[in-house]
Amino acid sequence: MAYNLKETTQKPERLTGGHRMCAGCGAPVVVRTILRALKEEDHAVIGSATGCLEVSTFLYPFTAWKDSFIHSAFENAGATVAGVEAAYTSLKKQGKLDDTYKFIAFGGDGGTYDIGIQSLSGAMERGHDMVYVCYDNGAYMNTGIQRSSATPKYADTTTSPAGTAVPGKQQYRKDLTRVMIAHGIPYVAQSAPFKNFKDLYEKAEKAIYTPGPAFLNVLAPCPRGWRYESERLMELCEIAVDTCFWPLYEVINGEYKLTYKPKNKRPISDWLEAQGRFKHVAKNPEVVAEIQQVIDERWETLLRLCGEEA
Amino acid sequence: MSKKFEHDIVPAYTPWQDTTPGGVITEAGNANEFKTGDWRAMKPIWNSDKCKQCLLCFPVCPDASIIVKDKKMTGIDYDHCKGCGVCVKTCPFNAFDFVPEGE
Amino acid sequence: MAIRDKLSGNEAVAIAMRQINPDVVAAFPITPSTEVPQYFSAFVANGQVDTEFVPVESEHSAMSACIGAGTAGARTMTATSANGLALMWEMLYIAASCKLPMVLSVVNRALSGPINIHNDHSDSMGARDSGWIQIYGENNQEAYDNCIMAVRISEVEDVQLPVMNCYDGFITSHAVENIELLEDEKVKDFVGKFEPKNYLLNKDEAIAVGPLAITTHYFEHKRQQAESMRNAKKAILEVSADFAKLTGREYGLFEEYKMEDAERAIVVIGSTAGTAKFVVDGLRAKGEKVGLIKIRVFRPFPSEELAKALAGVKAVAVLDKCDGFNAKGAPLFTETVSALYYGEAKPLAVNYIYGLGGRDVKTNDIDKVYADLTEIVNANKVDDPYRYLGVVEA
Amino acid sequence: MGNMLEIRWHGRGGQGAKTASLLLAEAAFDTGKFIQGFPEYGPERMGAPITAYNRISDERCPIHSNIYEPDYVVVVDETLIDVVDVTAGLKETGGIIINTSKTPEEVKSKLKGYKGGVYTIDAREISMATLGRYFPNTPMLAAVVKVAKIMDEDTLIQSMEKSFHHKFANKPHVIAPNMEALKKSLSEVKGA
Repeated sequence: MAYNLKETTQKPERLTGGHRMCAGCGAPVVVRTILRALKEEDHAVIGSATGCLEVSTFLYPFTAWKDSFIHSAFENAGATVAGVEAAYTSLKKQGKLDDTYKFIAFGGDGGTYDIGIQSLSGAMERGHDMVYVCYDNGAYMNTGIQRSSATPKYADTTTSPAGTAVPGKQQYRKDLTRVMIAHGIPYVAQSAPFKNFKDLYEKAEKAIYTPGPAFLNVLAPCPRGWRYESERLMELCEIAVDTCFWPLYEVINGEYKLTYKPKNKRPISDWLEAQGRFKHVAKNPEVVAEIQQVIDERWETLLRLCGEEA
Repeated sequence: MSKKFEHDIVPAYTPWQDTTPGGVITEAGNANEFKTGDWRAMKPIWNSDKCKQCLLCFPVCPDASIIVKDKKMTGIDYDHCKGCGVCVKTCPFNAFDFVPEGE
Repeated sequence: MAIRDKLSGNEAVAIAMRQINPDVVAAFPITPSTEVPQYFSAFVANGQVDTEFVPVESEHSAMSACIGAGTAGARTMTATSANGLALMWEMLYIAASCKLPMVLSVVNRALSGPINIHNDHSDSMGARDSGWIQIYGENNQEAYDNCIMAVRISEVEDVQLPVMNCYDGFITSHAVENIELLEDEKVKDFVGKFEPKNYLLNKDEAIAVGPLAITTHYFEHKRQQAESMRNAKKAILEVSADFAKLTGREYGLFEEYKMEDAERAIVVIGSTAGTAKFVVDGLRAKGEKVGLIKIRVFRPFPSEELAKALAGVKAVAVLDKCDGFNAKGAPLFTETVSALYYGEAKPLAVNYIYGLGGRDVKTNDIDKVYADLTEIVNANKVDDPYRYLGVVEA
Repeated sequence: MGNMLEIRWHGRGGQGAKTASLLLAEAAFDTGKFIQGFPEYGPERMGAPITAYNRISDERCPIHSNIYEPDYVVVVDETLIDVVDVTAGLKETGGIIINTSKTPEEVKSKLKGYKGGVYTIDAREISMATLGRYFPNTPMLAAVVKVAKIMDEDTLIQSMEKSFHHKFANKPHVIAPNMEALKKSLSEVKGA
């Protein structure tokens, strides 16, 4: 059925209010949409790596999750949810369980790109029927904005501070989506809260209902870490997508498909100037040109892979 | 062992004998009982007359505080709304005012 | 009745696992435990079990997947050794704090470094305060028996803790010895069905596991967990008594060997107990009043019972197959001595660190310990209680 | 442990000394004995000298140390005699069994004055003649059973026949050659 925002509002809310995420946080926005993609009659077990999302949604004795939820540690959301899925497979095979369950693991970029990548890679390689969602806010926000391998180059973080000698983080971000594509799993996509959420919802639906492992990398703005006014959440996502900092695409059984192509690609300076973390370089033409060049190269590579014209 | 509390909400400093075994919570979604409305410094006010029922405010709310009934926006859950203003900014029809809390 | 066979410890444990037929096994290879998942995966491949076998990419993920599976409502097992157990460390604590029944066979081996694949107890002794029940076996028979009993102990309602089934790497894991196996049906009946109270895949009640608990709740969670460990002692004895009814093989918290009138005693864990029993027999034949206590259950530690068992001896030597690096004495020694502090009598006590990294423990080594105890009794004092046995000195 | 027999095996990694010790344990187990069969594990790979052990007794043996004063030593690869002290601790009431084409007298000089029994068997020749390939296990097993009088020959033959049928269930054509190797070995052990 074609996506219809109004229809999706009819679905039950699977992440309740009353969680302790920051006002204006992008992560619960991502989570709510993904969970709406579940069929109402299906159960789910949700897992989360340690991080903002986990500590804010399951601060004893309150759980914001309407479905069964498990957290065990930081680096192992992949393995933990894989274990749950294995239990389901075993119990189902033995006829001890007949309901349908879906398995979704969430991790921030720290728990996914960095410390959790081994466990994620293992779970995907083994072919568990689960979805791993990275809500990428580009740093270790839970512990106070330390750099991760997802942090964009030049971002000012507490472990890559913009100093007089070193202007913030010195490395470009790891392209984890491509790393996951290299696993050859049936479904990988990159998305963001964008426009009417069609992109994210549909990708979540495909990820959840494609048998086997799936990976979603979803941009989740962090007003505190990125330093912008919290109400601009959707605007930040739009800039990220329209500058091609965060392209929206999916890979189904190895086939790349661009799911959104900006009519007018915006300059990367729009992205840099929108956030306090780039304040020290946003007006530096050399730096802006350097970043623009890399963004352009990555975008052109993606266009080629998607069979699109530049 | 383990007393059953309403909504499984084990109060602070509950005796260990009464706390839930292994820290398990069996009332899913009981965070709904935790009111984050008092985090608000700014408050969105919905103007139903300006609202075109596009419902874009619904998915953008981090706190599930846009109340939608039968595919219609009907109001804001101030028990949980933290006043982030994302709905205010996202609304294409300027149907929300954003005012300091308490005004 | 019982099935006579000859098996290595690892084969025996893998067979026990087949008979238990757990829902999920997640494991990673590490010498000398590797054979357990190897044998077991053959049972999976041949359709002899219903188990979902998860060949994870690390021991950290092995324990994580077991936690996921266990909380989901599956009966879960795994096996590891040494550095593999060390890599599980973080997750061991989490499994225990979730009060999650599970059985982990620990094939005891020295921890790096230097890297060494041979037997000692530095792996599981390091994990002694992780909140797991720890049961140690002397030989393949005990590794097999304990594996089966561990399932039941772990699942007792007021316990609900994970159990380590420990046995000595190579010495027990790879040596083939006679064994008596139970029939499959008997094991199945003995372990019964796994009926978790709260579990993720309960369609009638979604649950949440693994919260953040701040200062208002954390302490009470830990106190409750401590209570489970206290309850475990009774549960272990009850399950062991049931097992004795089934097999005739009696197990307690520890085994007393010729302790009735013993004046000198050794306290030891694992396969060395067998070698020491042989020595005790020899010395007894010469009229010497020597005895032996083999610790079976290290967590919970049987303090009162051990103090009572040692009340009649004049001197005791505690043998630790790992060092404690506290410059004072290794784990079994410090636990034994603290047990004696509240006991009715306080025999002279001495600690020997022995057998590290697979250094072979010969009957002569044990002879020497009993001879030292004679000197200690005669002198009525212990000059240096923190000693090494079998290390090469200048 | 009055009647306990202790045996030490010397071989090279990959030659099957460990397997031979386990086969011996199995054969003795079948006659109702209590057995131990264990290798001395190390990081050794193919070709390195390795050691394996057996204890065979009427009662369960509680000792879990290596064997330092064996009753018998089996040398699966005669080149080891030059590099390993194969008679170390070997009881003179017992003996040493060596896989070689030489006679006991010919190898005795290399055994550092060992005064116990010296036995030889040409496992290579027997293996090639019966199996067409070099698998020294079966001949060495037969030799040690015979020399150490672990069981009578008929019992061994019956036990191994059963064992081979089980082990080679998927390739029954190798059962007869293995049985032939076993019987040939029993008759070709030299020395006393």
